[in-house]
Amino acid sequence: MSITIKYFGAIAEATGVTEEKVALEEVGNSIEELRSYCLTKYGDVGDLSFQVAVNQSLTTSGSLKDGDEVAFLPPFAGG
Amino acid sequence: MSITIKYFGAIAEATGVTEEKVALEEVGNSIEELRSYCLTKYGDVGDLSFQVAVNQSLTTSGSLKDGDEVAFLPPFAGG
Amino acid sequence: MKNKEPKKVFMAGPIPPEKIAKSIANHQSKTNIGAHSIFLGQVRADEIDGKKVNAIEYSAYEEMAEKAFHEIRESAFSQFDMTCCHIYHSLGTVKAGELCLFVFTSSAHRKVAIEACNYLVEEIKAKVPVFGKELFEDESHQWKVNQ
Amino acid sequence: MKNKEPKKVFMAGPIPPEKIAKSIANHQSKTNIGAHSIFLGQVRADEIDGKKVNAIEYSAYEEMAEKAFHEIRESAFSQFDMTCCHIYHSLGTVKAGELCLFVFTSSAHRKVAIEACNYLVEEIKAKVPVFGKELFEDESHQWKVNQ
Repeated sequence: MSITIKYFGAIAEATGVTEEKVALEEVGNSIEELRSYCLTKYGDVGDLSFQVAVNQSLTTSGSLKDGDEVAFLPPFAGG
Repeated sequence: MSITIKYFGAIAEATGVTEEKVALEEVGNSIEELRSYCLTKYGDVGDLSFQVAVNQSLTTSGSLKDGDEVAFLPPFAGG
Repeated sequence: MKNKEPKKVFMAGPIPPEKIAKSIANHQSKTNIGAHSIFLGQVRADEIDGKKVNAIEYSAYEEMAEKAFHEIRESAFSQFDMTCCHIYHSLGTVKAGELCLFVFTSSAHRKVAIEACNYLVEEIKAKVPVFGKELFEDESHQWKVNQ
Repeated sequence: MKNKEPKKVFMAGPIPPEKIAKSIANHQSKTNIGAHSIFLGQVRADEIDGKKVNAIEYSAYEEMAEKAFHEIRESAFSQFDMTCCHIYHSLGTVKAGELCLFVFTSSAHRKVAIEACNYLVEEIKAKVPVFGKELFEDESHQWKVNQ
């Protein structure tokens, strides 16, 4: 039971990693718990604004399940 | 004392000429009189919609003076 | 950099796509530009009463038209914070599928470039004495009217 | 002709002006088109706290971004009577003065092409997970945020 977490742009710069696989038990099983997990693990992320996508859809809350891909996305800068 | 009259597009097709010089006395000295002069001379023009420009500015009425350049402009189709 | 000199808008025949690439490339040294907006008019092979338009033959009251183009550019520069603004229009025959109008605006920000471009296109359609003879495949013709 | 297949939007490095000419030329056989609208994003050499931006290094959550581009195109096709619609976005380093975004819409009539193009640009800026690292001349950087 694990999920993949991806970090992009300024967030990846703050965490120092772009991707990691973590056990669901470790992060809790909701997006809210995952957020706290990351903020505890990577203090610098707390200063940055970001959105969360679960399996490539923006999501603000809800539960996580085995195999989910969760992404931390800083503000978009396309174009 | 004369003016130059220019015809364009569908209007030139109806008159059969693109430019002519006429004596002011012949056409009268207002745009309104010039219109009647042209409609009498070139009957087919009467069926067409057009605007009049005097010295390259659209004008609907007013007097004409020696040396004026008057243009009969059918609907614009630029672009 | 506002270019306030009257520039010639009319060119003979269709506007080649390479001219557009060249105009764009010419602006890559202007690093205060963040956005370009381009409008292109292309001749349509409309079918009218069962006959297909092969080409449009453009003519114009040239002196008045160049003056009108110049006034429209000036008016756009006074309303929009553009870096550059270019207009090209064909005279003579332009075949279906070919380009007859090229309007190009540049600005630091997208909204200005886009709004200025739209403004220019509408003004050109409404105010410039250009005439279009739609030539059908059977060599008959009719005169185009802007809507 | 609606092209409903997902098409790849991202390309490595800046968008060359010749690509734009080629796209335009490719549409000259489609004689039901009357108007093209093009938007180009160009990297600005902004000065921030006295330091000049040399380039932007673009990265993206690629799978999500390509999906978002595809949904935006689909949504545009459902709202606007477009003939064609193309989007290209750079990844990697794009220097100041170079092009990073190319949006191209075509339609029988100008209003549709113009409105669709504007819609696409706004949607792309708001919804596609692309990130931009502004690289300064002294090799420091900051992260760009769309407004």
